[in-house]
Amino acid sequence: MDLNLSTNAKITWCPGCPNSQILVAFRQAVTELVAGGKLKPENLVALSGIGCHGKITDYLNVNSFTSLHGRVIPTMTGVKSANPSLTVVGFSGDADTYDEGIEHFIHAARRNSDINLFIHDNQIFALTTGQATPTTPKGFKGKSTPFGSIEEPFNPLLIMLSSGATFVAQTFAGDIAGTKRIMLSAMVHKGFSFVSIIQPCITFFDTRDHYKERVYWLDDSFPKNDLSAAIAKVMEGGGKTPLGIFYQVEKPTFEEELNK
Amino acid sequence: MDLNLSTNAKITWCPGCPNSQILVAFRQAVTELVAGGKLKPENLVALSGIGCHGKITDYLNVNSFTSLHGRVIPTMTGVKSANPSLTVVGFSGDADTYDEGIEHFIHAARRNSDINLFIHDNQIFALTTGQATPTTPKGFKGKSTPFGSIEEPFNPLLIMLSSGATFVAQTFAGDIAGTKRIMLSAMVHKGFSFVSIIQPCITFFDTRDHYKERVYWLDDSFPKNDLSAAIAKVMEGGGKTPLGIFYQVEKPTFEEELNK
Amino acid sequence: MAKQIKPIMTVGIGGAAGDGIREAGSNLGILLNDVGLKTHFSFKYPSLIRGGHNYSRLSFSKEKIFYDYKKLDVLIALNEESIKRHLGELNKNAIVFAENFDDEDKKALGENAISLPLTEFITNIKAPSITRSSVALGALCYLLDLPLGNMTKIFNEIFRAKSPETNILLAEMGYKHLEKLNIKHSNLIAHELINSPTAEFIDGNTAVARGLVAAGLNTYVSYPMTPSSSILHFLASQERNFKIKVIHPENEISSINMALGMAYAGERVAVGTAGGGFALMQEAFSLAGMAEVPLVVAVSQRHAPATGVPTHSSQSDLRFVLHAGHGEFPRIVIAPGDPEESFRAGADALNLAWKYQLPAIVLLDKHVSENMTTSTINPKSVMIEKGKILISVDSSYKRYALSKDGVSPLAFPGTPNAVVKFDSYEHDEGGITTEEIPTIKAMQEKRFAKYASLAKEFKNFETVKTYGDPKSKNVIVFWGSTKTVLLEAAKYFKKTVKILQILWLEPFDVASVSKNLKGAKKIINIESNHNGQLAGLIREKTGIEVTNSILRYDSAPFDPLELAETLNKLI
Amino acid sequence: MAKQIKPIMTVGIGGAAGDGIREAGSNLGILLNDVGLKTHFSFKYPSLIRGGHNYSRLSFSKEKIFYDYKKLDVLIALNEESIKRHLGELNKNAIVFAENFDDEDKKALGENAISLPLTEFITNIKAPSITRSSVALGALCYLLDLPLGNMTKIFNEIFRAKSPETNILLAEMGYKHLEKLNIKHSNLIAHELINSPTAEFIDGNTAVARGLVAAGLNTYVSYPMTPSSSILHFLASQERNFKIKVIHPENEISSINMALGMAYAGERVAVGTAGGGFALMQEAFSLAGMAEVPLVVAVSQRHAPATGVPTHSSQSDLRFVLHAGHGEFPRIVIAPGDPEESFRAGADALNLAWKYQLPAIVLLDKHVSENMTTSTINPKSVMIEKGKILISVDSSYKRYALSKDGVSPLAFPGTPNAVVKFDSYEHDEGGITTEEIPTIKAMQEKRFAKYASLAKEFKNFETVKTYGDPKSKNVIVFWGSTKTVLLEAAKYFKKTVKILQILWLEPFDVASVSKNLKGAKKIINIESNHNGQLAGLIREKTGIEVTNSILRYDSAPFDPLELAETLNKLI
Ligand SMILES: Cc1ncc(C[n+]2csc(CCOP(=O)(O)OP(=O)(O)O)c2C)c(N)n1
Ligand SMILES: Cc1ncc(C[n+]2csc(CCOP(=O)(O)OP(=O)(O)O)c2C)c(N)n1
Ligand code: SF4
Ligand code: SF4
Ligand SMILES: [Mg+2]
Ligand SMILES: [Mg+2]
Repeated sequence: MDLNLSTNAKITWCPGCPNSQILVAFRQAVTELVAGGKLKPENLVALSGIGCHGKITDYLNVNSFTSLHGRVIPTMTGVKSANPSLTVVGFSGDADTYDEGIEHFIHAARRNSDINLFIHDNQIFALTTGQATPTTPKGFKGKSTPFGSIEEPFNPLLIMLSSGATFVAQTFAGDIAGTKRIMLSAMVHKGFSFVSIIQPCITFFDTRDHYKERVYWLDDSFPKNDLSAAIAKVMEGGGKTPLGIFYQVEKPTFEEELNK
Repeated sequence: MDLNLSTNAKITWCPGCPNSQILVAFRQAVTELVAGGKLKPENLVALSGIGCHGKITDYLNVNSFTSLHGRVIPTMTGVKSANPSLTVVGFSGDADTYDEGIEHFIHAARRNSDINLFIHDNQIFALTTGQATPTTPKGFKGKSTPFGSIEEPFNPLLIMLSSGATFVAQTFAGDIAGTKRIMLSAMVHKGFSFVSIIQPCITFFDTRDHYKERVYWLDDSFPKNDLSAAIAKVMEGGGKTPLGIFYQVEKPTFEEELNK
Repeated sequence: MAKQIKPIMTVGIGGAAGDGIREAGSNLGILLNDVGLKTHFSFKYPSLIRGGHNYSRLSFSKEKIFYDYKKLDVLIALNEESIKRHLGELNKNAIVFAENFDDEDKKALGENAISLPLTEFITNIKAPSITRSSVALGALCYLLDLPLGNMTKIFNEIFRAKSPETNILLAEMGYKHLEKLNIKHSNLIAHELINSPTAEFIDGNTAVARGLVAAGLNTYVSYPMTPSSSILHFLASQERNFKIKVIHPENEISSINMALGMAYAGERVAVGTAGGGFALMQEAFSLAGMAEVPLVVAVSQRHAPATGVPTHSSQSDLRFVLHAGHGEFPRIVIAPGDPEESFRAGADALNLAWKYQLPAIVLLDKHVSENMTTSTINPKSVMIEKGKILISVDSSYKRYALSKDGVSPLAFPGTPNAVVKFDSYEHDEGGITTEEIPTIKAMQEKRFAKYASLAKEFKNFETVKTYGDPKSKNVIVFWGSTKTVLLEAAKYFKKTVKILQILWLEPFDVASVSKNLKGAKKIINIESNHNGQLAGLIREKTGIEVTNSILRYDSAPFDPLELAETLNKLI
Repeated sequence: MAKQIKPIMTVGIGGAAGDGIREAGSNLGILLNDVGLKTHFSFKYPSLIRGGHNYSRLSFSKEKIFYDYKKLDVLIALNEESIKRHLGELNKNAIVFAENFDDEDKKALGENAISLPLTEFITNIKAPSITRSSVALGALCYLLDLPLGNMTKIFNEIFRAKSPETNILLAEMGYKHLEKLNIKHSNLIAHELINSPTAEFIDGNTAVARGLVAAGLNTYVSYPMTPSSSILHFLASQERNFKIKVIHPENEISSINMALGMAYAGERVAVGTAGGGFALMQEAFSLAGMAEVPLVVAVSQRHAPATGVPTHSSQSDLRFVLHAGHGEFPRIVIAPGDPEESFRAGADALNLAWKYQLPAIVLLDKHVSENMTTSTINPKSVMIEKGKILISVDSSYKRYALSKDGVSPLAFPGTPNAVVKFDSYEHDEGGITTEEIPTIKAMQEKRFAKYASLAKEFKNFETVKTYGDPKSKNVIVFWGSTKTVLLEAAKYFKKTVKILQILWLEPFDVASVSKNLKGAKKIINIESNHNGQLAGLIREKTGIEVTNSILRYDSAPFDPLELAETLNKLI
């Protein structure tokens, strides 16, 4: 089979933007799934929110639904519950999901909707030219906070673990192989899969060096089915940023229960 | 001073509804604060969402803003940031805050807005005659789930602890003295105070006996400033329901930072 | 009009919330249908769960009855307040059932005050307080000569799951109590049992839901909000029966966005809410327009703005739905006036949404949604219009292929070779985001071409309806639930009039409306809103100005006799 | 019209996003203002952060210039694509600055192709790529005989925080480079330095923000959305200067509900967004109507529906804002056409919102919001209208006390003795929820009484404006940003016309509009939307039908010369 995952759309991310690495990792993951007979290309649906991240649907020659800012998650659940044989992947941003539509984030996790949510977390509103999001460090000087943001960031991994997500992972856009691996695991997982992708915005908040020094992969012995261990891990201080799968368990999915 | 906290509005809760106990507890708390010189009555603002809980503003002869379904929290933050000398209390329901407007719940906690949120958690949409909410047990047969609800409930206390709330407590409407005590602590606390009030709906989901047997108060030795301990406590299984203050710490508030 | 009116009787049932007042009324309506009487039933209630004043009112007759009357022939008062409230509304010889009457009431009512030992009966058999109404219904059967056996049948039907025996027993006790007293009403309407009635006693919400199901609904998504909630409750209860899915998500924004995802994946979906919930759906409604997603939204109006009066009615959201969603895009807005039209509107909206790949609104209000009336609903009359669906394609498939009628063939994800791209940005034929001016223009025109296609369909639908004398120079114009009260009022008109109902508010059938209004000497517009929104719309679209507007914006319903009086003065 | 037009020059600056194209344009505009020239500046850009084609265009003259022209006298091309795109738009003798020209370009341009060694200059002093435009601006100063010293002053001003030296140095290098080549433009416009210019070069968003501040704004709340974001950015940057608070919450729903809480507690607040963000604010907007909360919403339109084309303009949300929010309630909608009107609209909206305790919308679009023009803004001309505020009350205070003008005295929480109750339910005078019919009616009428009061104010405001010949039987009617391009086009009209601008869309000044349209032989309506929304509104309100509508719905701006040509044919 000749799998063409590219469209004619011109890529309009800033040259060097790690979003391109996410795109590459995803294409590789899909290629691998298709080659392995685990996925028919027509059964893949890619959705996105609005932001730099959201441009990705234009660059993927697969079924797609470019949704509204903050609303990709319910749209994904809609797709999956209408046709459970589809593999539903959503790309979203930190403003998109942690600000505008965070209600859906919590509830999709709670109901264990069988969808895969990949957050391009650049700790910034990028497409609107640089304002602080819920993951931006306090004190950040952006367009809407020129004297420094006054809000503490939160920890989306912890929020997910508290909300019932059955797959919680983190990866770093710069590590294409690692990102591909996590994406694969997420897509194969039955239930709500949350992947936080650390994606430095090289234009408005360039954290490439910061993270390159700090990220590390969980080692294989990390217990994936222990909620308390996962919570402790994601709350761990010490200036390091763990990557890998923090938590993965099986529970009945929303769509299974709905279509029962 | 002659403190009249009642209006002429006729109380239209079902006879025996524990909402009345919450009303009594709150009036007692306010009376105590005013008597103790800690609050001028004109500086108190009560807000509410829409639901049975939301009728409370009509019954309180204090400044009030009956807001929209799910939107009481941002309105509260607005009031407080405009005039930080006001004491801002919001009454909301489990559908109101955990469903419709949960985005504000998370973000008010994250930004440590100096407001007091009292949730009348009856595990039901009461005013709309009985549908499952995010705290209703899976399998519940309500008007929108006559064959049993298919979603797992979540734990609002855990969500709050994960979101940055600086005061997290739970009480039981049937225990008026205990509720009053918690309300007092919450209102005196500087920062975002979350109080989950277990309030059985005697008409659509009567859990009075269930809880009467299961609730217990945390003992005085429980450490209030230990986030991990608080998380462990609210995640504790065993069929018992702890009441009391799980967590309380001081952090700069949103309104302090904003008006700096 | 002004012809001989057949006898009409009216029964009122009052009590507190929690007394089962609505159920008593609707059970009576079913019974009346069983004996071939036509009924109109309205239900008034405050926004609370226990206490307050709930009030069911049914008028019935041998001929079609469009609306219920204020003046009562029978009052069933399940609490003291109900007597006081309605004492002034009794016709001559009206009978009042209650547990107790105070001296004042007794004096006023004389022997028409009939005490029913409700509490005694239910205490005897340890039944809950809510069953008191069954005693009264039993007594009513004797009073009005209605077959008690059918009441039993109805209880068996309705309480199937929850043991009907108690209610049946209590109805018998009520019946026998009256039999012993040997009291019959003096104005009985003759009737006879019908074996299998073709008509049914139904409300607008149930009818619209059944219309959707008849047109192939797969999934209904809704967050509860009065007065739309009974669509949700009815469809949820029938999930297995109709083989549909019903979802109640975290809020309205989630509801409509889920629905868009479902339609994308091939399901026929509808969402339902009230004005305030629809306010939250505006952005996604606009997305349905841009991405050309087939979607039905049932919007039931209540007194607004904001939370308003949740259980009172209004027609104040006409302009709001006509212009809902930012930007411009074609939509359909149909406003039925009664359950039969609601059924039709539900079915047509879903079919047209799919035929034209656009959002369609069924605009209801508290009255259409909740009033019940004897209606004929025929699901078999509905054909499912699937629209331009492709089940196999090659890889050149383009979701937004330009086409003269504005409708591009639609494939669903999962179709081999197809790459189906929906986009909330302006896009090219393939569904890829564009900022190219000619493409933007072409896409805007493609979407609006649907209106031209729809205009050709006007003749296939009742975009407008007329009643009365088609040649009259006096025209009354209205939309929505005004239908019922107006057609009842029309029985009392002194002059002939033409009555024009506008069912399709968008697209607006300018030609038909103009034709019906042109040459009129007087045009009287009736609406339950403050601004006379239909009058404005008519003027915008046709240039014709109405002569008078009768506007009611206090959230109370019109009364047929009062309305007739007002109109008789104006015409 | 058709009088002698003073010479006009046009400069285009093209490059990629990230090249500082907008800033180069606005700096040039400030410089031109310093030498007493009037300028209009527009900026086109795609929705991306780096790359793509960004394009600034400025036309300037000694007399008022309303819009910029397609044909260029100077093109500054910071990349190859910019030459190719605009080569066909050059006037005779136009000069093109670029780093390199390919053979084709050279052939086409001859000696008018001027190479600037941009990369060499910036590399020499290790400056970042974005500073290349400063070299070009310096060269332009020489070419157009503009004072380099003022450019330096502007750089000092703008880059105060970020060391302006680099840009100043590069401008000098560019200037000297041209000086060496000794090239002056052949069509120079005479000008002279003004010491302290009273006019300023400003965009509509900044102007509306300053209008709000002039009228006493305390807090601005907004979630970013193009094309409204620069209000947020500007006000955030001036937070300390203006002593205001600026909040960027989690989403639009939070923004507006926060704002309602602030107004309740006594702060003068505004929120800002685009059509799609306003779609999310509908429910709370309705609450502002019900609870009578003073609130300003700045809505800047962009191509829609849905996400649309974020950086392209549109006038498609007129009806959407007129009917925003479920239910009926009074509101004010003002649509300014340029920065001066935007300033006024911001100030008036905030004052009127407080005077009448209602929501007021300033309706902008991408052009009004972002185009810059030489304007006169006088904050001192604005008086703060506080409204009926009580600072001391007794305990009988009732928040919704009935009053003839519809406006109840307002106390804030914190006032001793006052119990201030706002309610989203229908309520009584004290702000307690009601379901009583007479109270509901009285409250609806109280709220709508504000329209009667406002109608008496029409004479104090420019609800409509006219231009051209007041007696002409040819009338052109428009609203919003069409003003600028139309008034520029009017310089080329062959016949006299009357031009009618409708600034207040709600309440609609029926008498003034009718008076201005009555007796017209021809009425031509111009809008940037598909449906001709203003035409519909005029017909609804006045019964008058426009003769023609010139509608543009492809998201591109009108061009003054093309528009003049079209209109000359029609008139
Ligand atoms: C309802 C709505 N509000 C605001 C916007 C404007 N907007 C476009 S992208 C964006 C945020 C982008 O941030 P994020 O989601 O983190 O994506 P990124 O650009 O960083 O990838 C916003 C606010 C919008 N399109 N819709
Ligand atoms: C936007 C919107 N959606 C729906 C409703 C209808 N509604 C009124 S109360 C309510 C839920 C009540 O549940 P909860 O918040 O738990 O309050 P309770 O009645 O249980 O105290 C709903 C959905 C509404 N008023 N507004
Ligand atoms: S602005 Fe940031 S996130 Fe967006 S394309 Fe550029 S580097 Fe990437
Ligand atoms: S329905 Fe439930 S929550 Fe509401 S008043 Fe009755 S008992 Fe209380
Ligand atoms: Mg981001
Ligand atoms: Mg509840």
